[in-house]
Amino acid sequence: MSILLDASTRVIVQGITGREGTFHAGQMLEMGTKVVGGTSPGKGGTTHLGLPVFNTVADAVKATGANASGIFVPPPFAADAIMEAAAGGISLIVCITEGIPIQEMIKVKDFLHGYSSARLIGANCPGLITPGVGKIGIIPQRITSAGSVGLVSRSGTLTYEVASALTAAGMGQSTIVGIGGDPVLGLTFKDVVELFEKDPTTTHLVLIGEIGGSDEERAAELLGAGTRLKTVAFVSGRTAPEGKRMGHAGAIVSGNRGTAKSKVEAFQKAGVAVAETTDDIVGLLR
Amino acid sequence: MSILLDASTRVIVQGITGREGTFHAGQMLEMGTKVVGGTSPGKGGTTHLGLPVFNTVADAVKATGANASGIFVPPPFAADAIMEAAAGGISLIVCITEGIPIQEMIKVKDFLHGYSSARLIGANCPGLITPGVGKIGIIPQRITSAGSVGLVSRSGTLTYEVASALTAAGMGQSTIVGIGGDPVLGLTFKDVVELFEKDPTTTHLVLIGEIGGSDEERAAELLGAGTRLKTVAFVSGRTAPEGKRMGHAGAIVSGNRGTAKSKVEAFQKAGVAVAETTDDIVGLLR
Amino acid sequence: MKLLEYQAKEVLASLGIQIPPGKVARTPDEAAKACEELGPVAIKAQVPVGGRGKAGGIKVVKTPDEARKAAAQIIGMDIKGFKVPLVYCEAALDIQREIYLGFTVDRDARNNILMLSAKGGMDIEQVAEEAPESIARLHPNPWRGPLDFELNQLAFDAGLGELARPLTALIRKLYRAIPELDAVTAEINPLVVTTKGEIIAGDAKLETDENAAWRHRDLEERYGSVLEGDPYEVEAKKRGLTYVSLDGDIGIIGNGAGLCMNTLDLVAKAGGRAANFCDIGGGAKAEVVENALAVILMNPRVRGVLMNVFGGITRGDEVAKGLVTARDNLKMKLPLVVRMSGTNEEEGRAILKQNGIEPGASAWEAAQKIVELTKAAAPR
Amino acid sequence: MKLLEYQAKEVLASLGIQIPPGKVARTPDEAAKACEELGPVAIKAQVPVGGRGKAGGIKVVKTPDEARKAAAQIIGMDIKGFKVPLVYCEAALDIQREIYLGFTVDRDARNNILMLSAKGGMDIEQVAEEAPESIARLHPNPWRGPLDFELNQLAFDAGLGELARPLTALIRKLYRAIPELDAVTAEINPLVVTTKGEIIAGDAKLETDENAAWRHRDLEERYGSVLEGDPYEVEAKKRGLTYVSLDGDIGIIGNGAGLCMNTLDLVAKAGGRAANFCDIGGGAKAEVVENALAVILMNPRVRGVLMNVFGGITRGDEVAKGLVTARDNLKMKLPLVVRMSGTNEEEGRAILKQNGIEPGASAWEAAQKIVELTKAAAPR
Repeated sequence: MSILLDASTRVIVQGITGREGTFHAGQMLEMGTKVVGGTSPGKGGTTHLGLPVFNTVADAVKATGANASGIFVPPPFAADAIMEAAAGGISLIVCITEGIPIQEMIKVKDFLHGYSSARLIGANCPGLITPGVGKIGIIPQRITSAGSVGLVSRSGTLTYEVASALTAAGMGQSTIVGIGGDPVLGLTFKDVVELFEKDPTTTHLVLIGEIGGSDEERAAELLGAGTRLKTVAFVSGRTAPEGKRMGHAGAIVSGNRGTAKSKVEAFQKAGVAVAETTDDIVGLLR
Repeated sequence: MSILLDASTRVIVQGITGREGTFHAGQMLEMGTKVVGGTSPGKGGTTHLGLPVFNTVADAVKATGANASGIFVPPPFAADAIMEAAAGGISLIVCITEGIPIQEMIKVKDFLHGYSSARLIGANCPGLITPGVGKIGIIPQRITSAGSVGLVSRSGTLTYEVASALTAAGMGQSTIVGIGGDPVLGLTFKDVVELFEKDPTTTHLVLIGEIGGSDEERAAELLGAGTRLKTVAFVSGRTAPEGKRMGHAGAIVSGNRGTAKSKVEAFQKAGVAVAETTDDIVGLLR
Repeated sequence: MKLLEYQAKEVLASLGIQIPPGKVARTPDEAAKACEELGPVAIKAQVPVGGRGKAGGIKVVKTPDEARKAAAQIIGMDIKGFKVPLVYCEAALDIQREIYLGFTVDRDARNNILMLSAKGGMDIEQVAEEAPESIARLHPNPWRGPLDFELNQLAFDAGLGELARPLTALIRKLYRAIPELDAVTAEINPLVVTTKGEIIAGDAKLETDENAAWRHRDLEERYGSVLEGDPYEVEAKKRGLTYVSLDGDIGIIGNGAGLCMNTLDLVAKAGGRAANFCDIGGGAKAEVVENALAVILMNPRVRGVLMNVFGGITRGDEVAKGLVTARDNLKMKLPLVVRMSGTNEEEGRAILKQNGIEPGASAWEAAQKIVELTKAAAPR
Repeated sequence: MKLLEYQAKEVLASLGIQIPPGKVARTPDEAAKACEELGPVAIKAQVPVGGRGKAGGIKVVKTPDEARKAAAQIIGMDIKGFKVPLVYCEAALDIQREIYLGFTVDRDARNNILMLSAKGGMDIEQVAEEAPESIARLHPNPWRGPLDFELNQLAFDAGLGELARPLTALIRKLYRAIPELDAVTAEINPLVVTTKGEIIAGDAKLETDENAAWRHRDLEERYGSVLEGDPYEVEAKKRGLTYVSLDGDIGIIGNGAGLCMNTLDLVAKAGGRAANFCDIGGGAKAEVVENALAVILMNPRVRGVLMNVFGGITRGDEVAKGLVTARDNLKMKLPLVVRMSGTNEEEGRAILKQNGIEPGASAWEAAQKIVELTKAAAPR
């Protein structure tokens, strides 16, 4: 078992004919992911990587029964691609694209309220992988192995680093989810932790946070209320310089939340082990 | 019993300090309607007609427990007033104001989707009255009497005319609802007919339609599927000149629907008696 | 407000949509001059109504002389009740294909509807009837406006996928007519794809919302006075009345649109023909009644007047007194039948009778009476 | 992009918001001239950071001579790492009251938040801490923007109900900075109500979204080059790197923001101080590595470089070869420690060792090693 992505997941790639889309769709196929098609307006009816290409997501869903999508389109078109996926009936939307304007993502989040069955991961994230089953996004299959550790992270390469270490230590993963580092994003730590909690395969949980926002604090609250998962958290950016602030608006809104200190304390208060370095994670998880 | 407005209805008047608001709030009070306050930004804390005035609907609802509102503000502010009422927790919103731009009403209708418990009547309508209980709007109490005929109409003065005739004939009314004549409005004939259908007091139904749109046709379909109400319909505008049309867009959208002929035929097909003149309604209803 | 073609095109151009070169001509000489400048042109009657082509209001000319002749024929022509005030002289396009593009208010959906079809041109209504699936439709969320993916889908649905990008950009521009002008209908038919691949508005129709006119005074000032229109409607508008001219001989006054419409129906049922629709609204004040009577009496075809007033809040005796004064001020001699009900209706009727005005007991009786009286009356 | 005060005010003025009369001065003489024209003015340092008043960056002057002197002191001053490039000379306002108005992105709500308080002025953060209820807040729907009734409620909630109408109009203007400029933060503090009752922006802060910079090239062209800023950051930007200068002596290169941030943490834990944050992103191509190294070596404080690369898809041997070439091209002599993992990591490490570059087995070991090496190395 796993969360979000399992054997029933049928994936399309939005922007499949682009450079990124082509490469990563290939990687997804190589791993055995059920990629069933892709979209590229104007190229409907053609074939790419042996897969049918459609003009719109709605067409692709109708023809292939896809229920998930990986988005690899350039930033100016990515917000629209997410909305198209939701409106087209996709229930798992993974947006890899980096650099989507914040105001567009805010609109996307509101738009998604109208599609309660649609879940967005990202944007600006490495996507997710269920080792042995499939992946949507760019997490290298090679560094993963099937098992019972759930891994959720805001950072891309740090995810790889920890996944590698887990795999090297013989601790396979149920699902790895990179939720992305943007200020306004889809699933949060809390959302993903709730999913892992319900997944019988997952027995352990690694949560890799970073400074900014208060998603880590909210996940800590949830874990503090009781969990069956043996959990280790890590927070990066403890020594990162504070952004040079101009106005007061940010401070009024966030107060003292968002610092590494606040996050580490929140996990400690919730009884969650906090690793000082990523090297310590495996040891604490055993 | 009645529909929409009963003894538990607590009404505020938006725009209570204006000329129209003052006059009609007075009429509503005179009839015994439970008017509990009004709004007028900047006049919060004062008293008008012996009622407390608030700056915002939210304040008024909090202080008075109001659940209904009559809107008497000028056209440029009326769409906003409807949205304020819905967001403020009002469940029955009656907008009397005439002349709200169509594009604003389209936005209002979409806004109201977010407030599923809010019902809008109007705009550009005479409102509603439950004889013996109360009214929101401008229907003269004098021409009504309590009874078991439900009356729903798109026209103002035609409503009065028919109500008068019913009253003169000794046929009292459960509730009279003027839904308004604008192209984009709140409750439709179908919505109101459904409410009358469920109201045990109501045994008869008079429906006064006019040319344009296809709300009459939809109500006819509903009635055709079976009703316990003895129903008479009337359609005005049979000889009204067709608007001098410029483009084809309107014709493409509406096709042959919307004409008096289409509406009369729809009622006849549904087995509903159709009055040729308003004078015939009482006779057919007996 | 219904804009004329050239006005609608000026607006489209201001929204960034490409239009053909063209010039307005108020005289045959101006038309000749436009042809000199632009080369072969179509001379197009400017009236706010469809079907002007079939009515002879469009002529294609090659030389200034031909242009002068065509304009002389068209200017002043009557097309469906509109006197042509001027012509628009427009350069011809090299047409590769014609598309239909438009939006309007879809009453049933309580929303705007955008429509796009590869089968543009004159016969779009026929297309709508015979092959409705060839017209792609979209109801954009009113707050969001049409989204890119929705417009992309619309273009592919219409079989115009290869033009999806330029059409999306163009539709976004056209759609700005909603926030910027409170447009309720806008139509480009045909939307021409030229042999060079440009996309140009071949014709344009634009109607804005009267309820929002206060937001767009500039539009009214710029375009409102071009059309002469019906003189009674113009006068009624000045006096703030809701008035539509019809072609019968019985003047109609009612308070409330539904009541007024019903009065028309009753007159027709009684065998008469209404000369107008005139809704004086709720209150029925003496001054408003006098204004309505004054406009109706301007029309020499009118042989009698029927007034149908339901007094909800207004008292019947007051309405009656006002009406008598109005009639006397206007020195009105024509038959006048008044059907009045509501508060103090008996007192009102008594006042009318004393002053020689026929009261009707019911609207239907009043309608029959005015028809009878006007048939009896000699033409003025 | 963080705009300077005078830039933000120009933008506000273009949105229709009233600002005090003011002039930019790049020299003391220009400041004197501005004072001649405007009368008594405040001479304000233009830096994209708060707290300039306390740092001596604002002086109120009455005469051109005083203005010249004040400008001479302020221009070129260093405020929190920013060299003041110019001053803004602004006429004084007759202040009746000071309001706080601003919006920013509320990460937790995944939405914008508008804030209004009757307690404007310098100490708004203190107000936020001690009396948070005195700051009224609104999360407008992003598609609809703030609605009139919401702004009315906001004004009354802030205790500014008597100014609800003008504030609503003003906030609507300010809010246009979102659709028109992709603003992520805009703040007017104080928003001054003058003794005459005018509402004027006393100070202004505006930050736009870097991710949307492609939509607003004009802004970058107009305002981007005014500030000199950190020379390494400027150079890094030219080379397309994500680079932030810090005040330590160990150069840091990492691929991915999280990994890079973590590397900083490890260096600090090992007792060292990073000279920068430099994220070279996913691929770790030879050319990008060379660019990063080049920028880091520009800084004379740097005594060694730690590179932390996780090769997800890129192969370790390729990264190693590219790195060796980069070092040789740049003739780099300083200690270099590389922690590399992922595909072909052994082969990569072997190549590094052959070329005299220290490989670290883990990031933590690598951090300890570079701290040790830089402590040992003599200052350049």
